[in-house]
Amino acid sequence: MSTVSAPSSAEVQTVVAARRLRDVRTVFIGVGRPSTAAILARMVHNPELVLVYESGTIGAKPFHIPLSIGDGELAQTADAVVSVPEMFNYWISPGRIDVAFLGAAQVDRFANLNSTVIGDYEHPRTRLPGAGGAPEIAASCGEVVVVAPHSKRTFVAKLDFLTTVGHGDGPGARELLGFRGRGPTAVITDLGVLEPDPETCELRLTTVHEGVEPDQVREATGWELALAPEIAITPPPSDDELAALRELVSR
Amino acid sequence: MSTVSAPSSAEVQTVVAARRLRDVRTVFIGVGRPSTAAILARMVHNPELVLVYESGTIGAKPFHIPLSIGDGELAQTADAVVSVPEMFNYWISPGRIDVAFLGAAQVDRFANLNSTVIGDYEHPRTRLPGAGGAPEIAASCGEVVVVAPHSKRTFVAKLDFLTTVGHGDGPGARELLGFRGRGPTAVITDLGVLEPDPETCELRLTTVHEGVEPDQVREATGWELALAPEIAITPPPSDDELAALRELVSR
Amino acid sequence: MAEIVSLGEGVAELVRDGNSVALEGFTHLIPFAAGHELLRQGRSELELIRMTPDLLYDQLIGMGVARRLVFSYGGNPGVGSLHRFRDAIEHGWPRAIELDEHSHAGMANRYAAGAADMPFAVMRGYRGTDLAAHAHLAPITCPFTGETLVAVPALRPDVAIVHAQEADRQGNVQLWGIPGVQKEAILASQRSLVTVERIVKELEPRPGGIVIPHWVIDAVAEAPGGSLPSYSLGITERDNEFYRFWDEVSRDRQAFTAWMQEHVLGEVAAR
Amino acid sequence: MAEIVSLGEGVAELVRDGNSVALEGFTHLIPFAAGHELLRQGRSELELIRMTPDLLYDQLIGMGVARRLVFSYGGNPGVGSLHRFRDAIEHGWPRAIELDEHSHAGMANRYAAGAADMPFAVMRGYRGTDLAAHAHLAPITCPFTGETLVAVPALRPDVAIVHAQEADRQGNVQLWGIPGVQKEAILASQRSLVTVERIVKELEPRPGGIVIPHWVIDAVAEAPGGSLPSYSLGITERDNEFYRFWDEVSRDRQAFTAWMQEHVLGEVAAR
Repeated sequence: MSTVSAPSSAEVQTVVAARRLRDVRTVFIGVGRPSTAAILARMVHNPELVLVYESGTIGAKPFHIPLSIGDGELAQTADAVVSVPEMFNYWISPGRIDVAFLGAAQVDRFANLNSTVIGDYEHPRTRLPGAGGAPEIAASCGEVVVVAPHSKRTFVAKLDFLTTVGHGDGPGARELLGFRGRGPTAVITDLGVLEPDPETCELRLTTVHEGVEPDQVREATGWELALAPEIAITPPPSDDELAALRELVSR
Repeated sequence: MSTVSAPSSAEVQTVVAARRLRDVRTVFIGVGRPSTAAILARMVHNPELVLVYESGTIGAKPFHIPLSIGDGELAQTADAVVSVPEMFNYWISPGRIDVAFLGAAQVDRFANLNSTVIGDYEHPRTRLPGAGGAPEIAASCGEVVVVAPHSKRTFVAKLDFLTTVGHGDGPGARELLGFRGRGPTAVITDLGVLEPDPETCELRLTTVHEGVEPDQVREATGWELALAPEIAITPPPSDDELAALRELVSR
Repeated sequence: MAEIVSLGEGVAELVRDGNSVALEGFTHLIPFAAGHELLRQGRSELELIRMTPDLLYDQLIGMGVARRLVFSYGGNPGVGSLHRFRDAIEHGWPRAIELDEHSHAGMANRYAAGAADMPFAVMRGYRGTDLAAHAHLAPITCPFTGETLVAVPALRPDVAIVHAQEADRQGNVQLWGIPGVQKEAILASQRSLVTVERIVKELEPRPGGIVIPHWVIDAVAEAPGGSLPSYSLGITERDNEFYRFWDEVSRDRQAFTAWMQEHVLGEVAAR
Repeated sequence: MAEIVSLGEGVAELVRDGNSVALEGFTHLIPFAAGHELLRQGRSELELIRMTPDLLYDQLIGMGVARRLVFSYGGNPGVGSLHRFRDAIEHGWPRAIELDEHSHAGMANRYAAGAADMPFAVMRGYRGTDLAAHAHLAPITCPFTGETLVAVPALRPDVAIVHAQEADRQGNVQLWGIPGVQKEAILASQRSLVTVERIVKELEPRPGGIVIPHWVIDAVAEAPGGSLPSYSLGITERDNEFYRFWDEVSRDRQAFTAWMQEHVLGEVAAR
């Protein structure tokens, strides 16, 4: 009998992302929800999980959720701290990291990502931060998990700018580009989970969070979202997961 | 009135090499006599001299003469210790070091050096240690000072193997190869000092140590050694220099 | 031969109008005090180079001193947009700026090539992206395997400015914690200025300490708290509240300008 | 996922006949104990890779286990020749060995390219030398400036073996002092074995400390004194006398063989 209040959709999203790290050795994370999910995974599922931030901290064990990827606690608790050139050349590019968590402002049906501009590059309607480490991270890490809020603004039929290649234009695209990793294996949103169809590489809805209807997800998606033959329902956050997450956020 | 016994020719050679570092900021040194000379220079002429060893130690302040270029004392007293790739890529190749002291088994009239083989490469009469860092050091450092014992075995008309380019085949050779530094500016031997003729780049005898006749040097050289218009005589080691050197060697 | 100078002297001697200037520090050790001094001394027409523009470059861009920006990620980390950076690109306010945009891996390799005084670096990257059409790149083929890789041109700023925890009286600098690309920025640049929290008699070797010898640095200036609202590990703490506060104050052109006038040009430290 | 093993197990599991093996350590931290274990386990037909062959490779070469040597400087540092190395090259005793000879800068860049999993590295070097005709090189042109530089192929050994001061029980390794190319050797290799002076509960961060995380290492074996007559800074001292002694004992084939039989194959530590 739960004494914990019902989880928010953001909490569910974070818990689902954390579960994805159960059997993973190393995870590369940016700031925000991915970082929270990875710390939660260390607390609940996988205490040996190695957190790698692009600031150069390898094996960071933050007690608090860092605001930036370079907070002091990350360096102080890391197994090793390396320079940015070393991080990219010796650690990311050779494919040493199992899973990368990435966010994006736009995601297309092949899980390609835009974090550069909305509108035209030369005369953008909205200038976004830019690539950061994402293009090479997505090309090199074992797999990519995208974490994004579900709306038509984010899940678009056509990206305004292709910052980071997911599955390109479909089957064989990554191989043709000489990429190392498997690319995006899941897009975790506040409504459910999209995963690439093994044949077409196109994202399809495989899981909805509790209380979410598949049609609701399709309406929040800017293209005709395919559905998996069977759509699972996310097992709701356990009391342990939720308590740990809330305790973490409150630190 | 000196109470110190007369210097040996090896001691004179070391003292002359040390003097060369009077107004120098940074010196790159291999083991053996160059190392002794550089430590002596720090003791007597230039306490601020920065010693750089290819083992990665920058600003080492050894109290003892190290046997190897990687003795513990070098790391313990250095301002910074870097990896070997960093040493070559960030420090040597960009030409950050003023003077490099190099030795060699063979030296030719253009101060090109052989430290690879005597005889044929595939079937050598004597296999020498090989290049080590010398080719890139000689190409990149501000200038090169060669320290070698004077004999026909060492000063040869033709190298058996060109390990390290000094002045190549004469004027313009270094520029053509795109080299950064000025190349060899002196060859300090136990008999005297050879310096390249500014016009032809060919080594000529510019200085003899006290008690040495120019003809004696020519006889110990495997080619028709040119003489400078005026040949200086090495000012003998001062009591201070000699005392410091002997004290250093006895540590 | 690092000279120990005041911050004002260091900036006056080393940075000229029109220079390309890299103020580096990856989240950690961002040289805010030196950047503010650039503003107070009225430097203009700068090419600003930095992997992660952050608040400092938002301020410099908003004050109109940048003609060009070389970068790979222009956000307020963990908070959101850099509003002055956006306003300059979206609306040309207070002026339009030219962009030279890369990925982090590209920028890091460009600095590393500069530090090695090589004309370019080779990497795997950019492939398949729209960024490849905007960044200055060239394909390059491995002579042994035939694989096609990407060449990026070296960065060679006129001036590097970085912040570190401490220097000794000779100007040897030690920093620890996240090292970013500071060493590369100094080695890649024609001239360099390092601001430090403190000048000490002798550097005490630290775990994670990186020492940059005095003879590759032009000037060292003491600037306690000089990386705030970023931080200097072990000495100051990151002012996360200021990063959130900046999101508000920087949204509005007038509020921004007033804040800069009062807190930076009025020579009061940013805080 | 480093497994904590005995030295015998580590060598047995990771090194196979015919492998390319890099036992690295630049003067400091040379893995003598592991090299001797290779001999005791009778490994043969190895490609031995090492910037500075030193006494350990003199011993391995003299015992005939090397079919090929990849190197840049084969001397007894500060003492003179490596007599077994010379005898193998000059007289083919006990067998002829193939050479892949480079400069230090070349070898360092080859390891760095291997660690980055790039097929080659670009450098300035070898130009005008006879070495250029023997080393495996290729010209490469900068696509931006037109300058011709040199490409060297990446080193990708089957196995790297290095020595370090300490590891924790998970197999995270820390070394300090001269770092050489140890990190690069591990990252460039398919498999890796690290011998350490001691296994500790927790690594205490040290000035100059380099930590190599357990998940890029295959096996860690405790081998106290395992770098002697080289040294492990802060724990053992370089046995300079042994380096001089080796100059004598290694001059003569029989004296060498007898010494190896007694001190290495007889399983007594090398001093």
